[in-house]
Amino acid sequence: MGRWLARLHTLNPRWLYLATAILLIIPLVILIPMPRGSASRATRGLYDAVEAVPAGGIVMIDSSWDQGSRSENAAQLECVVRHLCQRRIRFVVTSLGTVFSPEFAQKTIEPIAAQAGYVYGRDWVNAGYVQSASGLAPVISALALDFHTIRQADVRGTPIGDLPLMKEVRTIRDVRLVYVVTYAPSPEWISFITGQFGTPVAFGCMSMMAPNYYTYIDSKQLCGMLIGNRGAAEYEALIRHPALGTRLSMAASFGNAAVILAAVVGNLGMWAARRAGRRGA
Amino acid sequence: MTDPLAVWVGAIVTLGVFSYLARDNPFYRLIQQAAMGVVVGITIVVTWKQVLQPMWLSPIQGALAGTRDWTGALWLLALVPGSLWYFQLSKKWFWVSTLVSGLFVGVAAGLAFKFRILLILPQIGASLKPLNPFAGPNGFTWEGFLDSSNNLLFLAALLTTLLYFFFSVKTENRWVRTPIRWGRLMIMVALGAMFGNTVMTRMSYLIERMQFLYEMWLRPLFPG
Amino acid sequence: MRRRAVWLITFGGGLFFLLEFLLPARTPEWLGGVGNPLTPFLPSATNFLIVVSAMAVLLGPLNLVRRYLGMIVRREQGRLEGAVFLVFLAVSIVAASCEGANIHRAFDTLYNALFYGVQTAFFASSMALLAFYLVSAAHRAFRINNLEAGLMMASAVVILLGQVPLGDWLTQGLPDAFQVRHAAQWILAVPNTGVQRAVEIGVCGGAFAAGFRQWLGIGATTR
Amino acid sequence: MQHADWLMAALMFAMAAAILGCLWRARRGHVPYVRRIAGVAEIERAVERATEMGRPVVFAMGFTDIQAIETHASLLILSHVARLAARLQTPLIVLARPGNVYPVAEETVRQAYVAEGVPDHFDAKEQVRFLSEDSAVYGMAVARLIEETRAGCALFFGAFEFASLLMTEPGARIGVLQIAGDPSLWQMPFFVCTCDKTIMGEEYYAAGAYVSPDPALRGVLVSQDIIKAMFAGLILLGVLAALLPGGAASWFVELLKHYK
Repeated sequence: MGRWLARLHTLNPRWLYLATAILLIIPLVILIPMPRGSASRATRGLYDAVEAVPAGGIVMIDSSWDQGSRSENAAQLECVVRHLCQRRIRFVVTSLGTVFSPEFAQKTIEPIAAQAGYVYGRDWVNAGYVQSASGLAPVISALALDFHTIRQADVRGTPIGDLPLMKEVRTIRDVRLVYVVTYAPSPEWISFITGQFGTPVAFGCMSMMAPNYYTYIDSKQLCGMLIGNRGAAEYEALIRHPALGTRLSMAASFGNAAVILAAVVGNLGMWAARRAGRRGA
Repeated sequence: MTDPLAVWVGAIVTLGVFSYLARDNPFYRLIQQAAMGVVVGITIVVTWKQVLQPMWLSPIQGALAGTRDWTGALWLLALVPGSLWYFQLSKKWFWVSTLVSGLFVGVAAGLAFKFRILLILPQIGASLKPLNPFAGPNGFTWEGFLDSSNNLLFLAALLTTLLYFFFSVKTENRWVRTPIRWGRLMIMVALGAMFGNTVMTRMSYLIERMQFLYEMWLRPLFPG
Repeated sequence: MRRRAVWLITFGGGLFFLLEFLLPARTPEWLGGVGNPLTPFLPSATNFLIVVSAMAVLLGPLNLVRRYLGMIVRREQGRLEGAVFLVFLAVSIVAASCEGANIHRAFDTLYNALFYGVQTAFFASSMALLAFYLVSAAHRAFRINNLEAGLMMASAVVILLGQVPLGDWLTQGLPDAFQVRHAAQWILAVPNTGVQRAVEIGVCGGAFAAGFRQWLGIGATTR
Repeated sequence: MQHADWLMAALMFAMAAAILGCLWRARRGHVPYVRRIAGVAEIERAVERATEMGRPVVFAMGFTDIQAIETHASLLILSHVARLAARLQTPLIVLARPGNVYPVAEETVRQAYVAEGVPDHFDAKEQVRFLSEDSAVYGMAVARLIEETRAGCALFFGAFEFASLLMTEPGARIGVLQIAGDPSLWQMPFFVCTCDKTIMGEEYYAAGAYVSPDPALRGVLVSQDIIKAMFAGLILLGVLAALLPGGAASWFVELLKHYK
């Protein structure tokens, strides 16, 4: 056993790469039912905030994710948009700072909105890319005061004034909730939206960034947050529509198990090698 | 996305990148440059189509054609600061570009003060957590005790971490050294949380790629 | 002279936004009850900043094009990569300009192949490479040889199990309070929150110090 | 709260006063006290150990460019390490990135050798190297160098992106003494489990100020301490006020709690 572990210690990493790839394919090929735990406080917070918006109310979604964080943000956008459609809440989508985001947002939202019978321009609008090379701070604080100055056309170039929904959205006070979904949502949203105007803000972020944001959940500066695919899976359970998040979260079980196993085996191997060395000496 | 050409190109690119694990190869570098080219190209077009055209060009056009307010023509003046950026291309005239980049530095600084104070004050208020387990409406309860213990631990983590990042105190004193040591251990627990979550994010990248390869590319190849 | 001009612009830009915040929405009646004079101009000022910053869009590309063209002309090493960059740059500008404009369907197909096939696939898979490295590093280099590393790893394992269904499955039989996802939530919400808030307070001080030095131009050489 | 209220404005002015006051004192020649950073002593020990083993010291810089303060602190530590290496006559290999940091790093090392009176021991071509602009390529090249030269110790100072693990993994495997410093906490977990000592968060800047002769850097550090003490004091007072019987000081608690 000891010698076997010691040999594992000097294994060619390529075998490990292959084993990881195979391990991660399994949950995609075979659907393994696994228990779903109750929703965390952060997920529940966002769900309750959406439930608090009356039907016909307007929510703003900032979908600023692109290829770099699609693996977690796509599911997070999908489940919230589905919930909004279930509750007949209208929404405006912006993409601050990332050029590729409007395309991803459009492709994610379009099928869900179409299925729910949402009409573009009346029930939802994709306002497109907002340049923010100068930093998010001035853009967010101006967006809160006057939406129409900062975005004058939607993603396809239609003037904002021609869209019926946008006639009702001038300042941040016309919006009931702001949901920011991207790799690492900027705390600027908290300061300049919740801090200055009191409109609740919720985040959807990569798991990696979540520990950082817990301090805002604790201080109630964020009304809710979806953390990685786990957050999306919990949300999907709340709206009773398991989809992408549930699937990816299940697959993540295998990924995490792979890392834990590798670390345990590695430490055991080192320990065995050290003991064998001591015996040899 | 379901475009067969896009799927096939995507699959080849993905496998090409993964081939880097087997050995360093030129294909990876070429694909990287191609992707950079696409990023830069699309950025230029999107910035034009979604920012400069509606926000800069159409007011000018409208003003010149008389369909919009004449003040739109003033946007032509924006070309002056806008063109200053390009002095960065010359070593000698680089300083001219600082006239415009300096403006953005100032704006960022001015807004940073507002941003930070608005962000930090609610957190100071939220840190004033009740510590007394007897203070609840029903006197002492186990839930209340548990909450106060958690609040105490939270405050200990907050204050010892602050002390750990305090550099102008003398550390010879045991009363200072022990909390600093505790601070470092608390930071380690938080780092563990960040670590676990970082691992999850990195794994999600791989899962997403596997899902793409399997569901978009392989499965449609073998229907049934 | 030059430095002073730049400094004046920097100072003015910051002053506008700072004063807008510091002045009240409306002065008290005994001071005339005037509204904040700067707030109405904030959206237009930002609009100007957006347009001017968007005008820098060609700066990076021009730099790259200049460098790669130079490489090709001088027949330096790496010119093949440079050429690939330039070709894809040109093709994607054409494809992105013509996409969605109903010129020809071929442009849409080409755009999709570039956007999803090349760009998305490349960046997503090069990030995925990190997952492979992570597993191999976990196996070969994550050594628990002191208290600190042990504490960190223990906390990480709880998080790793508590955030996925696997953890729920493993602790299924235990009473609710002992389920691993609660332990994970506890770590995130109690010790982690305390540490993150302390870091946040430190960052606040750092941001003020850096901001002041930039805004007032003190010791500008260090930043 | 669209505009500042009196408490916000007062706190902002207090912070400004702390910063400007400390800088003003530093300019007048007052050198404030900064405690010894444990990591810095560890670096000195590591370089000494490498000397005893007769193996080179490898110093890798982060990805930020020359204007960033992260780079500035990294250069300060580099200067310290270079002087130590020059004094002990230990070979030092510096890996610099981005392109605009490279010449500055070379100059920093040269000046350290001059200051120690051994300018001819400095070999620019061999000692300061530029590997790549690309994070992943840089990380792997650093790792390969540590492995090939069987470094006595490896020091990583700067802001490192995801490349941290690529750099430190082989060194950890073959048992090289490694010390890492990074101003952000994101890469720290990887450094903690592959390095022997870590310098994290603000400690990183403090280490730079500690080894630097510039009093202004220490002044800024002290001003940040004052700001932290201010907030810590508000929290402590608030917690104590809430503990007072009968809500005697509840106005103070309410004052701090009404921000949202």
